[in-house]
Amino acid sequence: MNYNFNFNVVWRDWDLLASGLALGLFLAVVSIAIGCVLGLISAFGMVSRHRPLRWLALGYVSAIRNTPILVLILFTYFALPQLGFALDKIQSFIFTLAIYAGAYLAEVFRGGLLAIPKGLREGGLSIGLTETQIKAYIIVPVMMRNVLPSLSNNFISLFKDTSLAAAIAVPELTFYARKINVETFRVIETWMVTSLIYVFTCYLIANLLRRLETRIALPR
Amino acid sequence: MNFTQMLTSIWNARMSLLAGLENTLLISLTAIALGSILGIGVGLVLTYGGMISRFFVRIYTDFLRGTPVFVLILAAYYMLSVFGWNLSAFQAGVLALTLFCSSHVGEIVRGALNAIPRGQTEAAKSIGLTFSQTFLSVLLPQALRQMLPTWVNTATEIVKASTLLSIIGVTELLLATQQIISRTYLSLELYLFVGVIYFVLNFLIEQAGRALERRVAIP
Amino acid sequence: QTSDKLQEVLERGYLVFGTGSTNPPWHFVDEQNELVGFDVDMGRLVAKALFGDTEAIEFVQQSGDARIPNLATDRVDLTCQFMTVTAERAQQVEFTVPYYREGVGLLLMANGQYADYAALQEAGSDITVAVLQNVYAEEMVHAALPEASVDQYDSVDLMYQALNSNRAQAAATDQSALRWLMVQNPDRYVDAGYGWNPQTYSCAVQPGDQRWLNFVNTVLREGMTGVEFPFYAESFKQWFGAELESPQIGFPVEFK
Amino acid sequence: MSPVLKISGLHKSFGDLEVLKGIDLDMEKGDVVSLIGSSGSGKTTLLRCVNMLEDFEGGTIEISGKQIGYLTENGQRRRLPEREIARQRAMTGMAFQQFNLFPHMTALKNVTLGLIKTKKFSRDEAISIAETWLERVGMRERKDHYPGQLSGGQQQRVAIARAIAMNPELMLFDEVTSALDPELVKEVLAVVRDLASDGMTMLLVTHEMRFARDVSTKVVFMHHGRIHEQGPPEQIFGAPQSDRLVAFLADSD
Amino acid sequence: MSPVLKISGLHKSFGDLEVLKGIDLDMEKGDVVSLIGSSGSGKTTLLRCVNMLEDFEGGTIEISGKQIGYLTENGQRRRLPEREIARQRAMTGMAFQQFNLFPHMTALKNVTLGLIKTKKFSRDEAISIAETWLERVGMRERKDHYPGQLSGGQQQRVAIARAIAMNPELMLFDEVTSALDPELVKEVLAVVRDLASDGMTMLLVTHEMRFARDVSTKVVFMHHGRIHEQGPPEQIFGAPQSDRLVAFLADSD
Ligand SMILES: Nc1ncnc2c1ncn2[C@@H]1O[C@H](COP(=O)(O)OP(=O)(O)OP(=O)(O)O)[C@@H](O)[C@H]1O
Ligand SMILES: Nc1ncnc2c1ncn2[C@@H]1O[C@H](COP(=O)(O)OP(=O)(O)OP(=O)(O)O)[C@@H](O)[C@H]1O
Ligand SMILES: [Mg+2]
Ligand SMILES: [Mg+2]
Repeated sequence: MNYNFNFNVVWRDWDLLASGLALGLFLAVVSIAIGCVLGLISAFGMVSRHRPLRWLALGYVSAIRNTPILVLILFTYFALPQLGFALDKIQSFIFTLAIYAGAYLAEVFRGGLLAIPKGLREGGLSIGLTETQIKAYIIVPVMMRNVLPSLSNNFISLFKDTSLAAAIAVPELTFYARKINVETFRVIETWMVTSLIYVFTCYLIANLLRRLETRIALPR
Repeated sequence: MNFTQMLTSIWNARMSLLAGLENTLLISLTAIALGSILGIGVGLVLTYGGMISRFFVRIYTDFLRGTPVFVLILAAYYMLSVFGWNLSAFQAGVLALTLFCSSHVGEIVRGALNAIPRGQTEAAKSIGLTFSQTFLSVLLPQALRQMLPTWVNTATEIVKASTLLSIIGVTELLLATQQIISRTYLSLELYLFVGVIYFVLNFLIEQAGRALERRVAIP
Repeated sequence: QTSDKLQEVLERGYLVFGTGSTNPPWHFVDEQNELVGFDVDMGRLVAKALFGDTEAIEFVQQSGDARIPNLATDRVDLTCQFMTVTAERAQQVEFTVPYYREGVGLLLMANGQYADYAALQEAGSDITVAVLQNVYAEEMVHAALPEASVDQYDSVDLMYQALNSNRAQAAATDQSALRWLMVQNPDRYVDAGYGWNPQTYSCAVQPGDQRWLNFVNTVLREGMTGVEFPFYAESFKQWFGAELESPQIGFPVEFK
Repeated sequence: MSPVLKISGLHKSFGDLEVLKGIDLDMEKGDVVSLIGSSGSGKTTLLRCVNMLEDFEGGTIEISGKQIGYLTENGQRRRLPEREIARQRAMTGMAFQQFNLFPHMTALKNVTLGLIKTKKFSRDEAISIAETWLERVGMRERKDHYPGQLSGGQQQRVAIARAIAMNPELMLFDEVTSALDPELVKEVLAVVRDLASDGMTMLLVTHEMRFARDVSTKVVFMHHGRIHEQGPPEQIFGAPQSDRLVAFLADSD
Repeated sequence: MSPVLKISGLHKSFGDLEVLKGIDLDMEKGDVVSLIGSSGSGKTTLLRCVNMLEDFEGGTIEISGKQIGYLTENGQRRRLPEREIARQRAMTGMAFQQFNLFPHMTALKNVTLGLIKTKKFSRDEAISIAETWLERVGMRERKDHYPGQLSGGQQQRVAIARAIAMNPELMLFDEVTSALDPELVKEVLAVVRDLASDGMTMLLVTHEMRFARDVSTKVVFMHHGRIHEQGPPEQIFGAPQSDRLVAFLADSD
């Protein structure tokens, strides 16, 4: 191959990449946080005794999970304003990613809920806790511990999905990587650096979750 | 939105759309199948491997999971040719998605295997089964039941990731659609159209997963 | 080893040519499912020069990101994909002689809030301009509209979509594309009537093979000024809607 | 004074299967009633109805004179709101065969949770009550252990402390020893015996006949969803009346 | 003829904790040996070593004259390859406290799996052997049930059939009844008793003293990783020698 590597042109714009990464992380953290809440609600919905609730939750998960996120992003940003629901590009992206995250996490949480012994709920009932209290103090904390390992896959995927924000001109990491690409034509170097940044960040996320996992693991 | 125009343009481009769909199906299904098989191996090493092999396989999964998929695709296409392994765009894309899929399935398998009580392995040992027999007859079928829901998550992700092969010039469904868009400028309409097709694809996978889940449910 | 691309291509019997497939009028797929456009015609011109056959060509449809790596790893012989020539880029690839000079224009909705360039200038920071992610895209827009916000998109259709859904009030785009768009959608868009920011489009080859570069240069130059002028001129008319005057006979126009 | 527990004509079905076919049972303060009977006779279901872990279709259950779970107004019977039932459940304490401790909380927190959330004690009060009861069941030094770090017998003792700390009018025990190794059984039975001698009102399902004989003021033999025979332990074990009970006792040894 | 089981100087540690401190034990064909002893004394570990579910550091175990798990050549001891050990494991059958049936297979398939994979029987032969043994433990009619559809006692009987169908030289039972309700215990003990009267060589850990007394040819009392006392059941239960055993027996009742 007739190619001389030159990483200087990429490092020259490190401040752009850093600000892109920061924005990407911000988008991911906010959307995942909202997505967790949505996912929890829908997971409880999916295992609920009430048929309409169950259908509603199942419908949401199935509709969102099966649609390419790019389509969702474009739809929210370009089509929803025509229906009178206009958000700026960052809000719009967070809105989309949160809804998307909610659908994926709902499935994960549902699995966790199914694995919880029935006895725990009854233990809570027998000391006079209400259903809500049981969910808040017992079911959710125990379930969270069970699903933490499978959450890392999802969190990482969702963080990487922030790269799609570039499609609606949100200047995150991928956006700047493309920008550097078109300016310098150093495509190979740029993507090598960018993917290293992604890998490193994802590794941190995975590691953080594994640490959390051991920290809150139930002692045996 | 302009639906008549959209329908006409879709009809006009039906052949290239069909070819795109065929590519998408071929890419996704191959990558999911090969990736799952490889992923089972990865999960095995992560669960039962020795210190050293586990260390390397952990790096493998964390690296693949962490890299944006389109970078993997670029790498499979270009980096390998540096080492004199000239894959076609299609082959390189499938390779990248297969590896990506294997890293996700590996984690899923690890989780599922960890959840199987140790007594199962011991009982299998005590009737004289070798490790591979134990794995195939006893552990895998049980792991499968727990894996299915998250595995479906991964499978749908692979279908969606197949769109990224357009970067190296594979005309899959999304690129075929974008080609129509660039000609007709019906972007919203056509993105919606292609969204529906992907939805149907993933929905079928989801339903297949659910059906399998019911079939293998332990009474 | 000394590579000799020209010999290699001749022995192979066809040209491997890299370009995109989603940017009319440069390169796109038409109703007959054929790859067409001005870039594509430049490829055919080279094929014709090599083999006397405009069909002796294999297209590699590539995204913008793949332009450089495909050249570097020898997956294409030649790339013509509306590449803006800059000195920085010239460190990566070897550019041929230019085959088009582009300028930027502003596209507005015909029934939109702002009628022309003056109205846009008036609006100051109230407007957002959509632009294709490009070299100095931001500076470029600000050269014309200093206070406007700039949203950069990575594909042309999303840029127009932003305009359609009023996410942006104007789209700054190549005048070639702009003209093409207005021909395709009469009455929908208008030109704000201001052009600036000249840039040159060239094809590119892998660095280091002077003979091959010379060959392509010769073909392109003779397309614009010599025996292949009718081919070039016809293509130009088809995609940009303008008749070219024949090159002046006598003193070579390019050295004027 | 009204009896601590008064069950009248209790009927309960699962789908088509009638599991409780009219149960009447009264317990005064300090009574210790043992429920015995073969598997499937409805003992667990009866306990669960008393703690409103199951809805039931007919009859009433009163605890200290207060009807629980349902309200009968002009002949209309309707289920109380969930919040109200939650409050009523705190009048009875229940210990389960599978302990059902909360795995993510220490022994101490398992006990204080209900005190704080249901009984609205302050954290400090709750801790001091919990420590008293953990002391009583001999688990004070292990209060900061998680259930996973405790043996079965120790877990069951914490579970009992958790129930009793709520100061219930009535304690329900459902085969609290049958998930335990024989050696651990003794620890738990000692605690129950201790509570009995304290005058705690208790209704317990057990398979340990010798224990039932030692500790109860009354033994109730259930069969096919009915109370088949009941009486003081000397009578039930010493002079069983019906053939069924005789057969059951012969089997159970 | 060499003894069915010959354990000599068996040593086993978990990290720093020495759990077996030199065990010697011989069993002839038809012997039924009961291991008793308090929790943590090493009974389970001993059984697991015999079945090579645990590696051990010192001593040898021979089954029918063949050393298992390790090979000693010119004073060098090395572990046999896993494949070889897998074959040796089939010489012993083991029934576990937690049954460990394969939940995704019917009772019949649980039993045939080892016959087909390890013993290389044809499917038909395996099924006929499995049905014979399921018949013996009274589970023939339930052969198409999955473990989740069986009661604990029924599951344990299938587990025993699964082990015995492999035609082992020696059966190992580790507290096979202690996860069961008292009523289910009887079913399982009946099966074990039945096997004993058939002349099956068996080594069993049990907490049921009465049962140990009835069924064993020899009782071994373990304490702190050593065999503390052993002898025929009449001697161990009727005339225990050491204070420890006396105390243990008093406790266990
Ligand atoms: N949730 C349920 N759904 C349907 N049937 C049930 C349910 N719970 C219990 N039953 C049935 O009700 C009957 C009584 O069960 P219950 O658990 O009260 O018996 P028990 O006397 O406690 O028996 P054991 O001694 O085995 O615990 C049984 O036939 C049982 O199968
Ligand atoms: N995997 C292990 N790692 C570390 N220590 C262990 C392990 N398994 C057992 N032990 C320890 O070895 C000792 C003997 O355990 P073992 O299970 O053999 O006892 P046991 O006699 O079977 O007791 P029980 O009657 O309670 O089953 C105990 O102190 C136990 O804590
Ligand atoms: Mg019961
Ligand atoms: Mg043991």
